[in-house]
Amino acid sequence: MFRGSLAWEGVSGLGLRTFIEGWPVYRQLTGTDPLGRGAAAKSDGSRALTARTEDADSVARSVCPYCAVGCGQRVFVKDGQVSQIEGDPDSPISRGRLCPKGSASKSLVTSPLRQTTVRYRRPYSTQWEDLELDTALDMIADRILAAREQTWEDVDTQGRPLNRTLGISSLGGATLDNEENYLIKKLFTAMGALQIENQARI
Amino acid sequence: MTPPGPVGDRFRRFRERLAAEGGDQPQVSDERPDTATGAALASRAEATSGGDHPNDRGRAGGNGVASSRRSAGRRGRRRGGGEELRVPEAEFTSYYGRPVLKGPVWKWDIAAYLFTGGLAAGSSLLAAGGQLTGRPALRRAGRVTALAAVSASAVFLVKDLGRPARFHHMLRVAKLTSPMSVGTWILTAYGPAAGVAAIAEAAGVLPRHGLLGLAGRALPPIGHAAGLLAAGTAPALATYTGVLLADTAVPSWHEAYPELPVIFAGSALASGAGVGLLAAPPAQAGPARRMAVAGAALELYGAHRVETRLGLLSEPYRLGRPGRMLRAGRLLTVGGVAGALLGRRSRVVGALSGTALLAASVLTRFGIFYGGVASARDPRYTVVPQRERVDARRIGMDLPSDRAVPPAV
Amino acid sequence: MAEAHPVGFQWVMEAKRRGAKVFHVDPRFTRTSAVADEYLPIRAGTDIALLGGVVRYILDNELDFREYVLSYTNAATIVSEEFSDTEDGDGFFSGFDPETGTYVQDSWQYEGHEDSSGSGHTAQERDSAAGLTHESHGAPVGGQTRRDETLQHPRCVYQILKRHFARYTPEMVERVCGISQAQFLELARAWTANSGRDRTGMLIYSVGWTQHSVGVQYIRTGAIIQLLLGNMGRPGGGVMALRGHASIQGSTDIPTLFNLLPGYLPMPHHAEHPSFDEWVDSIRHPGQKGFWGNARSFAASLLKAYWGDAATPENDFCYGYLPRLTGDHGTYQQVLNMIDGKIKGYFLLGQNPAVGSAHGRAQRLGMANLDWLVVRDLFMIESATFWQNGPEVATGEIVPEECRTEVFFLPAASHVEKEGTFTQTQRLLQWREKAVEPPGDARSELWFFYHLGRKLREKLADSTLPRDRALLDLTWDYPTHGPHAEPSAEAVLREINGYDVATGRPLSGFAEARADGSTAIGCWIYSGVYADGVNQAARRKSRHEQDWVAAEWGWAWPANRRILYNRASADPDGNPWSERKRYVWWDAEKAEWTGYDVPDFEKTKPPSYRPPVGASGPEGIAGDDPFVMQGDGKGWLYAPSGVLDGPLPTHYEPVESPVRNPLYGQQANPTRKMYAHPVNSVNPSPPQEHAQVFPYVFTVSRLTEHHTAGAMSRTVSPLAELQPEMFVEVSPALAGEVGLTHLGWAHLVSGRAVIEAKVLVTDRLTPLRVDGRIIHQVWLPYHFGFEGLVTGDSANDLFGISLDPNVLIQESKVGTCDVRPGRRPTGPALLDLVADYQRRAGIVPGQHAPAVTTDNEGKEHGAS
Amino acid sequence: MLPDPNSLYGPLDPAPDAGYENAPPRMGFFTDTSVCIGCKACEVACKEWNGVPESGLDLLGMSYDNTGALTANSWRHVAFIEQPRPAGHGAVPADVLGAPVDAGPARPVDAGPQFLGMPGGQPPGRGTGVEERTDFRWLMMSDVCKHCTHAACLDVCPTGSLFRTEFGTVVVQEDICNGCGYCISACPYGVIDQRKDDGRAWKCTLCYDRLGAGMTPACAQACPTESIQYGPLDELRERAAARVATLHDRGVPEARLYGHDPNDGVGGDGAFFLLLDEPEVYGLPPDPIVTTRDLPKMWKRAGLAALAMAAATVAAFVGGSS
Repeated sequence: MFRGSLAWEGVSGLGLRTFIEGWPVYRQLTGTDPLGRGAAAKSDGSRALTARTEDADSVARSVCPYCAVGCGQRVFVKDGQVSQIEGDPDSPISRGRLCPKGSASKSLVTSPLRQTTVRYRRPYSTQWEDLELDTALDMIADRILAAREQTWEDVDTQGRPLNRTLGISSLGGATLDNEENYLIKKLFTAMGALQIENQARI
Repeated sequence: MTPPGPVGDRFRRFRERLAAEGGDQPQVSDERPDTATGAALASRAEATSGGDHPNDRGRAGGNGVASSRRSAGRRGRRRGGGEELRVPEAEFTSYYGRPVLKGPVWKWDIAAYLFTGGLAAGSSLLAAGGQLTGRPALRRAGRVTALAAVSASAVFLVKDLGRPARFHHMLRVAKLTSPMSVGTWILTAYGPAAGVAAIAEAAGVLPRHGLLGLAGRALPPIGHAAGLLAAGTAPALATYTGVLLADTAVPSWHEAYPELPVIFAGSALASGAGVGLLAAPPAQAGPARRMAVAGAALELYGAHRVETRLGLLSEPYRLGRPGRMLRAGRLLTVGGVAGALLGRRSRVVGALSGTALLAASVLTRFGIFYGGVASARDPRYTVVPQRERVDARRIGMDLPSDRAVPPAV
Repeated sequence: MAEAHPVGFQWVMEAKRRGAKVFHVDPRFTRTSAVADEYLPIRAGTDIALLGGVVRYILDNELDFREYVLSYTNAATIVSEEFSDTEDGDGFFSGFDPETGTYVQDSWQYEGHEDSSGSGHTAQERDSAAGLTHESHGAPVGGQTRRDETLQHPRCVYQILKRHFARYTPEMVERVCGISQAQFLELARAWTANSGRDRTGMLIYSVGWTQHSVGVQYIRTGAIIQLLLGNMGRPGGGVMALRGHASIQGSTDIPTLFNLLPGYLPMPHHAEHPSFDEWVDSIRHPGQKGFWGNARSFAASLLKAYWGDAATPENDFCYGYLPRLTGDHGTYQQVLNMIDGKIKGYFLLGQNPAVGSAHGRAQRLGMANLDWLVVRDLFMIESATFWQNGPEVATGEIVPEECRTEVFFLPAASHVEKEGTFTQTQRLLQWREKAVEPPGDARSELWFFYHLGRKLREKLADSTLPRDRALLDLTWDYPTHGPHAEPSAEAVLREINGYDVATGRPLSGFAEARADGSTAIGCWIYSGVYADGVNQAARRKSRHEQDWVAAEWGWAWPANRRILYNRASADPDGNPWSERKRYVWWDAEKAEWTGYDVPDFEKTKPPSYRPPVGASGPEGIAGDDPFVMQGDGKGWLYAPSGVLDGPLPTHYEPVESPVRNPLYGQQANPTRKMYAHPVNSVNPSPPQEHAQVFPYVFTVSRLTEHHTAGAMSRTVSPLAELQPEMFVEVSPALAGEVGLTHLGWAHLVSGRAVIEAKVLVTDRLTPLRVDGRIIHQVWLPYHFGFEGLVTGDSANDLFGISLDPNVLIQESKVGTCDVRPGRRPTGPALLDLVADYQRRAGIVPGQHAPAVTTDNEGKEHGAS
Repeated sequence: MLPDPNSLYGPLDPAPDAGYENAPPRMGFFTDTSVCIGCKACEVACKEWNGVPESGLDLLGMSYDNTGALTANSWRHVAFIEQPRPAGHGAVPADVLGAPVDAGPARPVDAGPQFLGMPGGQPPGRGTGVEERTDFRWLMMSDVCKHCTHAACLDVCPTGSLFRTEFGTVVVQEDICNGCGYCISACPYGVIDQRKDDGRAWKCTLCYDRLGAGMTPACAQACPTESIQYGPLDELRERAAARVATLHDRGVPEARLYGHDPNDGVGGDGAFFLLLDEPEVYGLPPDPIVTTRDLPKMWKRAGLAALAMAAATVAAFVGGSS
């Protein structure tokens, strides 16, 4: 019985003395905590407890992805996984605070519902299929070229240049980085795709 | 008891139960075309509370906005006769009628343990008496019952744990502030003793010679000592459970702390006596009968006290299932004692009386147990007495009640 | 604000602790109302009436900050005598053209500039959402204007304003908005009391304000008040837009919008901008004052950044490569075109229009009629699964076996799995460090578009077609790194910042931009973010180690200024208005502007500077003209051009309203963008018949616990459980009237859709007395859809498509509906119910009600 | 036997009493509900840090409270109470509301509480004569384990799983708890709870692991408006008293503290509150008393009962004729 109890505390059979001394009742009787309320009752698990932010491998300084307040976040990483995301106390905007959404950022990026593979639905199909990422990229490029081919407008009725396709549309969210938006706009503009829109219109 | 599942489920069921049992209260339903806010309806039904109180009436409903509100309730008469008891109108506020406290998560097996623990204690006392006064039938029945009862107790206790495999963690500490810890150590002392005493009863069936014969000869004195040890710890075993229940925030348990040990002591004695009456021939059963009388007296006195002394907090012991259990227990106790005294010549009557006493003990324990559970589940029993205390203190200190509206500045 | 921007709200609470008084105006009592000093329930869509009442209160009582108003605004400027106001036109300004439903703005101009303004017929400006272009560079206006410093001239802006808002009395505010006069006056008094040298007041709106058919004018009204009270360009003042997405400001600065190029340069129009010079001149308006005079440098540098060596002064920097607008190519026009089969492919990049855009059914039907659809998101969103799980599948309108749209779902990298900058709501760029690699096939948009471009260029490498030159000549050589060949976001940011073409040296700011092709700048307003080769947006000097302006945290455009037009924080002589409100001031000894912030003014131009006659561009800005991007250097109380629906805000009823406009014969914004498409419809409003078929007003907004269309919250367990079901909030009175019970079901019907929701009966919603009637409003969260941990019908399905004329943003904050108890029908019966309502309401899909509702149809105020 | 005469009741510094020599100052929470905006960041931040599982996807219809209560799976719980203000409180007679436009700048009559939702002026719409409503307010409070000075849960725990930390907080040690459930019945606030699929008892740890690293508990760190304040309890009590005084000055007489008093029934809470109404409105017990206050008397009664039992047995066997 005692043995089992103490095994939980990580004490193996190192002799009766260790055995007894590891027993909280003994600590109660001999220590400062006769009622077994605190010091005597503290378990090995509690003694070993550390904040997991303390032993993170790295900390990235980031920004909350939800609303536009721009609260600072610290992203703690352990073994290649996000182990904690919390407010950055240095931020003059948020002073380390986060709303429920910002506070849920770790759950967001580690959500089991996240889709991490390419999915493909053929025309008239009733189900999803798998697809290689590179294949998908290739197929999309082909479709873009085809759509341009089909819908390209060189000039208007009066011969003024149009230089565009109205066969391609895009609607972007507003959680994209500026750098991403820059490449999106640059590429679409170069391919003549005009109908590039964003949440900012909505 | 508490159904498993997330709080939402639990709360919804709570609400539905209240609605279903609310008798003449407005039902929460989608069909009801009430112009009052639905929230108020729900809230009203929630605040109505007291699922086991069929006599609720005259409850003031909400008058508008959702959420917390005051509910006034007039407690009606007790069902099933007895003296008329009026509890003053209780007006109180709660958060959507939700309980303030968490109801005990202990299941029926803890109530059963209350009985088996008491039974073990009573039986050990009976056995020791029989042992010391030369009534082998009482001794044997007592020791065997004690072992059986304490074994059952252990099973009940371990089974009720959320992590049964960790039952031995109970022995990490020894805390006087924890009746359960104290009880653990009492059981640790009592259990082996009761076990040895019972095993010693095997001496009679062992061969007279050889190793077993040696054991057979050694056992009676060991059993003797063990039996006395068990009997020595038995009163503690029987009464600590009163503290076990009383040392909680459960209103009707806590406020009954002076009586619970008395009831449990009486109930333990009565159940031990019941074993005696069942097991012993009438000739040897005299002490059992007297134990029955003493036990019944303590039990009935205590139960009467908790049902009447605690004001609003007596209510859970009178209403609903706990009330029915305690009333039935009382009848069986009275019947059992009467049978034991009047039918002292008849083995059959004795046995019936013993059975009645055992059953009474079971009912009393379950009644007390579930009475407390009911008191924890209704915010009324938490809020009203505390609010009265606060108001009384304010009056005593000549402070304005914080219900009164402070003057605008 | 507490509801949708809780962390930003800490500063409101901070102000409150220091004695600020907080007023909250909202159709429903929210978490903000709970801690505000005063809550004013308002009928949705009537904010101009309320704010107009405040303008009138200020002017009637002469409570404006006169010194500020005289010096810094166009209050004294004289307007053309051809101008006539809505007072005289029953809701119309002069110049309305009923044919196109737009204004000819000549008569709105300052006196003497009627013809030279460059502003004429605005129908085309509407289609190109020109209001967004004007967001940063103001509208064309002549630099030299006639003024009356006594403000007594009957045609000076001050007097015009006074006349225009004369009818916005407290009684009228009460009649239109349902706000009691006493509460209104409380607000007006408090607002005007916090004005002057020592005090400021702040106006905060969430961008639901923009989602109205008069959204731009809402904000204009707020700006007028703040200018009159001297609250612009000063600490503790301003009009704060609480934008709703991490980088939605960035998405307009570096736009993925059809009508804009980076830095608010307009996308060229086929007819207006045939040549580079015409395009540039349309931006800089030769002769006009202000910094847009340098537009040629910005434009040339952008094209240089796009097409590198191929872009030369000789070929107009490849201006010819740019695609041209011919009209409205906005997202709603696109969706209607999809339904009509005109669009082949559609990219959705972290956007979920099936839930988040108005008229969800139209969105889903459009997507079901494409050749292909690319969805890039973290989660399997409704816009990727509409063909499988959408409500139209249940009604039989979309049959998976018959839906031809080919769907590619590509998983995206989250914000911790890539690096880059977000631009938050105060124009602050903050760099995010990458924490981990994205899982599986998940990639950043940077990766996707870089490699997509690479593939396209490879496939076209041998092409000789002229149309492929723009792709082949594109500078597309970003360095990559890591296992997935992730392009360098810093390299892109460097290009955005701009560099000297010859040396590659990053520019220190847009002042270095040149029009000769020697500089390349991806987004001129962001120039300086990579000054000195340092990623300024990545600066994270702790707030404890710098002053309260925190200039070394991130980088704000332009030029790291934290408060725009902060020259106005000093008086005309360059001294702080008061010690308390000291911010930027003229240091006479050093002969330069200085202060806590980067001065938004030429550093050494003294307050006493007066431009020589005929000066234009920056040179034309006087030493006391703080609004340096405006064509006259002044804050505009009156907008002679740039705002398409009027030089002054006017209360029009929402497109769908149960109330006849109490102010004018003109019911709704006559210039709003309407689409006559079979899928679209508008519920009837007075003076049309059958308005009573949809008797209730509904409004939608956010819950703290959810985010926009729900893809980032309904999929996240600790958020989903906090608001687990779609619900509708109704007042007890309406619940009684309709027969709704708390936690029971209700369904809401509009001319477009039926949705169902659980009912929360709450006093936080209140019926309002409006123009003698009781108006019931209901409120819905718009976060729910049919995918995720928690699901529900989408509130946005109820809306039709009507747009603000300036920016083509839809009216999706107010509409009319019917509310019925119980669950909605399912399957085809759902369509029958809508059809029945349409029939009863006299709605003919594909037709919309006439825009003009006055008897004279605005004709006598027509173009002159 | 008792380390301190007040070990069971009365003012006490709990950490030294629990055997910590040179304990750091007692740390706690002050939750100021007058600035709570009900955003529930505390609930989420707590779950994220402590890995607390989902607590159910149920629309409860209790205003915006879909959490319901403090449970094993919700260690912070934001309560939402929609209520009319007490009658006559701050409201102005209806005729005043229709006062003429030039009623002057000050509003002496209706200058009710300044900081709440609808203090001074009009209930929504009253000025238009539509409704009969009384004035309205929306209270929010983030509830949490109180970390009582006299923690019944801790004292009744038979395994020593619940223990007092050196910071004076009360923590369940998950490697020890065997799910006996005693603590759950003992808590006068209904805080600690059993996790069904796990069997053990769980509650707020006041982020014991973070405290050890000198960090702020997750909820307090997240709280946007400083409604949840963390710090040395003595400091918090001073701050709270000052805040109440400020609120009283600003015309919020109903502001009061809850759980701050070391002389109350639990010796004062380590996590205490500023409330704007009676405690029971928020689901808090109005005057909790730690059950162990009466424990000596209970043991005495149990001892007497045991003696009576023994005596009765002796009498039963010794006395009598048969």
